[in-house]
Amino acid sequence: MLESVLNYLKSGVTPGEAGSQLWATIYIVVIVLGVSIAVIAMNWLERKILAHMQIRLGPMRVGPHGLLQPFADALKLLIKEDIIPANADKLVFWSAPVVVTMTAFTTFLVVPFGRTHAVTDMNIGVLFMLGISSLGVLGIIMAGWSSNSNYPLMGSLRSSAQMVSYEVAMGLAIVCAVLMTSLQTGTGTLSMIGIVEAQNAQGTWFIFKFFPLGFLAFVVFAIAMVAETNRAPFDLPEAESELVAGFHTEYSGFRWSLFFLAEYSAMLAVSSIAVTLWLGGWLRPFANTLSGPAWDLAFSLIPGLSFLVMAAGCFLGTIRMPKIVQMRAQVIGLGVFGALLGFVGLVLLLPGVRERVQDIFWFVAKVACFMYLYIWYRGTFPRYRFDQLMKVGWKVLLPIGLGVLILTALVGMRQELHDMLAAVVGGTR
Amino acid sequence: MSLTPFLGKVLMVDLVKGLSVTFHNQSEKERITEQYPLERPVVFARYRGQPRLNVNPETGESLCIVCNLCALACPEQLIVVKGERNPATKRKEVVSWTYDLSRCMFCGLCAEACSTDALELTQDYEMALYSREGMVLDQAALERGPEPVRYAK
Amino acid sequence: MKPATPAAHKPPAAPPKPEGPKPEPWESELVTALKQQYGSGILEASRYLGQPYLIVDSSILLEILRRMRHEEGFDYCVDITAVHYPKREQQFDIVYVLYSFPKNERIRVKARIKDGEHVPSAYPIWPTANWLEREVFDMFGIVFDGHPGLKRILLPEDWHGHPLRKDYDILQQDKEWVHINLGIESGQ
Amino acid sequence: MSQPIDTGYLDLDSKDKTFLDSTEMVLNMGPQHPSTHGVLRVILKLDGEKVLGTECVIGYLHRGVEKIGENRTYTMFNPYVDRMDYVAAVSNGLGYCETVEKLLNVEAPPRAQYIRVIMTELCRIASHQVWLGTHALDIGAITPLFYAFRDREEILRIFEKYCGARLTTHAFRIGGCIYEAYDGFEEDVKKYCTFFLPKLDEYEELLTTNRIWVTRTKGVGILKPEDCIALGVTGPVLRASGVKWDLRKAQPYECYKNLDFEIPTGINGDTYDRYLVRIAEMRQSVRILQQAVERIPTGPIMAKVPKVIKPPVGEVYHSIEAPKGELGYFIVSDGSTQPYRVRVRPPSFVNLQALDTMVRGMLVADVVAVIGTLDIVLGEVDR
Repeated sequence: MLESVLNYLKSGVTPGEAGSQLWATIYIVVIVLGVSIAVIAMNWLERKILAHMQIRLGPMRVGPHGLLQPFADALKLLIKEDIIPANADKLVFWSAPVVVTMTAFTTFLVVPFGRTHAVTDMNIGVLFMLGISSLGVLGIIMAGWSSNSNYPLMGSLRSSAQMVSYEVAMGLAIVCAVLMTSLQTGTGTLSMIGIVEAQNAQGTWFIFKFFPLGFLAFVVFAIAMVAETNRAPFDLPEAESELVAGFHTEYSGFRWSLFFLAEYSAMLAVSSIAVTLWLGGWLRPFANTLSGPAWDLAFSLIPGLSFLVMAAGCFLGTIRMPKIVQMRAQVIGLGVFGALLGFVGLVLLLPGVRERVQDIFWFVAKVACFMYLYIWYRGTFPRYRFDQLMKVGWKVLLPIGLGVLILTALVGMRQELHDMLAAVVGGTR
Repeated sequence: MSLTPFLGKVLMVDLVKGLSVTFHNQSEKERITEQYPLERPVVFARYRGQPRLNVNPETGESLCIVCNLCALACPEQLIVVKGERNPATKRKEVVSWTYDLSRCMFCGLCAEACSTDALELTQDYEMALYSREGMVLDQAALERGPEPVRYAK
Repeated sequence: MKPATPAAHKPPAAPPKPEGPKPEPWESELVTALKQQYGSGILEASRYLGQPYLIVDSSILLEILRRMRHEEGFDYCVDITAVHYPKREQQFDIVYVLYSFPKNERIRVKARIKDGEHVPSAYPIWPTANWLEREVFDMFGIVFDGHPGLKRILLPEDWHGHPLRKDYDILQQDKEWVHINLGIESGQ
Repeated sequence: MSQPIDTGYLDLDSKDKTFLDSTEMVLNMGPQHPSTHGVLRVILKLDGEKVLGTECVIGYLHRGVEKIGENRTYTMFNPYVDRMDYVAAVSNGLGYCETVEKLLNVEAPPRAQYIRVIMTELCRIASHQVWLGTHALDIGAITPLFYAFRDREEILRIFEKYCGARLTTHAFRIGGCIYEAYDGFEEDVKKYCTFFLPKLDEYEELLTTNRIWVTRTKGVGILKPEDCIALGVTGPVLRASGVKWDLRKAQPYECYKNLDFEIPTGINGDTYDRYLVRIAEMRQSVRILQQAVERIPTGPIMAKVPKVIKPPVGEVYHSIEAPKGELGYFIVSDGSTQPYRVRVRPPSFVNLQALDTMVRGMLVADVVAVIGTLDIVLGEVDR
């Protein structure tokens, strides 16, 4: 038993490659749990960061600094009355959140959190992710249609039009990245792991490749992905000031929370695509400039150290909390949380663990940056109008995407082109 | 289009400017939330809050002379003062004094009309109650001032 | 000249207070021209505290308003309202407050009408009259002819009576509601 | 001669006349809706997202202020007017007090006039701040709301220090002010001016050049100047259409004639211009405040007014420039202690009427933007 576990851990392949059903199941469970925890953490972070941008404190009462607020909310949502409007199409109404959540989670099947940390290394990984994530729109249309109400209907129609439009620009940007994998190494790949490996082999993240082409493709993708996930400033399907809550107006309680879960996991999923395609996936930063075993060691210590820093922040927080009786429970809670973080940090410093885990850490850190951007946008920007949104999608992003694609192809093939041109010129001479 | 605005548009300077504003405001010293029961707002001297009937601090007698001016001044007619003349002192004394806080809009006209210093709107602002029953204040309650429920352990 | 105020039907037993300013006749080219054209249709042209007002016969009201708008430059209809004098034969004063942007002048045009008498709508002259007239209808029950959609605006459709009439009891509707829904006489 | 403008009636029964005509949708916006600023109900007739027509249903907040006025004495009615436009209560009170003063033929003493002007200008800034925050929120920018309310808090603090209440201030009395400026009033106002200008720049950095804000507001809800006048629209909405008209200049009341300020105007009369005009107005208000604070004279703050106010028989219409437009009071006195008739000419009510003209042919999202830009307060619309 133990031997098989160790064997697998040493093998350095994904469960899919190893053909191990057991490990695939374990991975899936871990990923579902991890994504759920990430969504909960996102919920708390979004409230806190948004509140701080808006010069507020955010949740402060449930747990120290509101740490338990998402759990309190989840509990509230679970015990809320389940309402299905009388005139709704019950079956569709019931299945819509399920569809949305399923698709949002399925995309994580191919996300490579590390060289071996993916459920499977599908050779059409990128296509799979795009395909599945665009199925999510189906659930949204179902939700809007079955609610039998005006606001959800308009929200879902907006949503479908928006997602379909931005998928085009998104696809073009992705093709640029895929094209880059085929250069130099000569073999293009759609596998998520293959793309990161290609970046590793080429010694550069694709965002810096053919500057500014890689960067432009990344920008196109970064804008399209915000639109794709219906987040500000493209959050028209759920624009609360116009459509009350958009497609999930009629939903409440647990069903509503499924939409919430799906939205945030979709954000995580598209951010993962962006990280994989342009930001080198699980690769650590400065892998080519700051190389060598000493640097490797230094970077592998960062995960543990960052947890320790967070723990220190918590302890500092306990000191700065008001020293009164009512806050004692909160102070203790924060202390315990800090201790927990510290413990995790120490575990991550262990030699056996740190090598295996640093891939995941870098990947998650990059995704976290995207999450911060999402929140930051939401805190800053007004919302586009529907026609303007379409205009940005079709008249700005699509031409840029096409241009970048063509230029990338030309720049990538410059050697061949040069040869060809020389041959033609030589032939005529 | 001249170069600078064009560059500004391409480099999204307008958006970056906005982003920097929200980013800078994240700092801790900008936050203005008051955590109410722990931090209490500063209420200034002229604040018009819970009404109070003042008593003479030395003798404990009510300062009210039952002139009924407050009741006449009140736009909502929520003050009812009844008094009768004490034959011994030849002064009018309060028999019943009620103030219906549930209808009060704290305009301060009663306190302005008061010919002594008896009626006053104080700086107490914690007047919320769970039912309307306790909102009609009598003389004793008005002289006592508010007793907000505190949820401390 | 009659004073334009309800004092006409008040008992003259008012205390001998220092008399307030009296309306004084308003002389201007506008008034002369109007008087020439409409003669007795202009019942009164006065100033009170420096504010000029015209009282016109309700039959020529629309004509006067149109003239004010198109010829005299009173292009902005500030307000339309009414005042109820139940003791008078012509129970309602309907008041148009007009302002002229070019002249920076404000005048009031008033007409006296009987209860139940219809008034021509000023909506074709000033679109702003739409809601203002609806409010007057809502509050006083004065019907405006030619209004595009004369219905209640502030009160619900099923409201009884017109609350700004002097004979409207503020408790009337409340009592009725309480009587029907709670089965008691009065909620007060 | 301008064409009569259709101010909005929907024939709701006539939809689905034929089978192919069934593309219209009736959307009921409000009275419970996040961006109708209270309890406004707008019935929209839509073709897809395009607005074919609107009808406003108002009156959900009707409290019968005018009827109350007939049953209260002049002094007693004063606190009630604060509750109409509750984000600019000081302006309401000023308009009412001035009208009764006019009826009594008295004038507030100079010191009172300056205090009143300072308070009203602070109130104008506060009102515009509420407008800015909610308008930005309607268009999707959630953060300016908090910045605006943070800075408004400082004004409310001055209000509370001056008259003891933050929102429904009841700051003035007929004949002047009852509260003498507290110690440090001038310093507080000066401090506020220096504090506020950088904050105003901050709002502008967030919005003025932001491309999303600009595309969302430019060309949206255009009102031509002649339409504005025909519809009786006043205040910043009128000025954004290019009509340079402000009652503070046109018919100066209080001490505005001694103060130097400009009337900002727009060109296109769209939502963006209205935004710019209101921002510029805040700057002008700061300018007025800075001058007024320097010039406050000493002296009494209350004119000689009898204790029981009994204006002579007569009627008077007087209006002031409230933050939202021309706020007029028409008071008829029968010589008793109670007004015979009080009529309020609410700017929000009249401005709201322009909604239909402004949103026809626009999209649903623009309806929200236009309601925001009209800066209505339902307490004043419904009274």
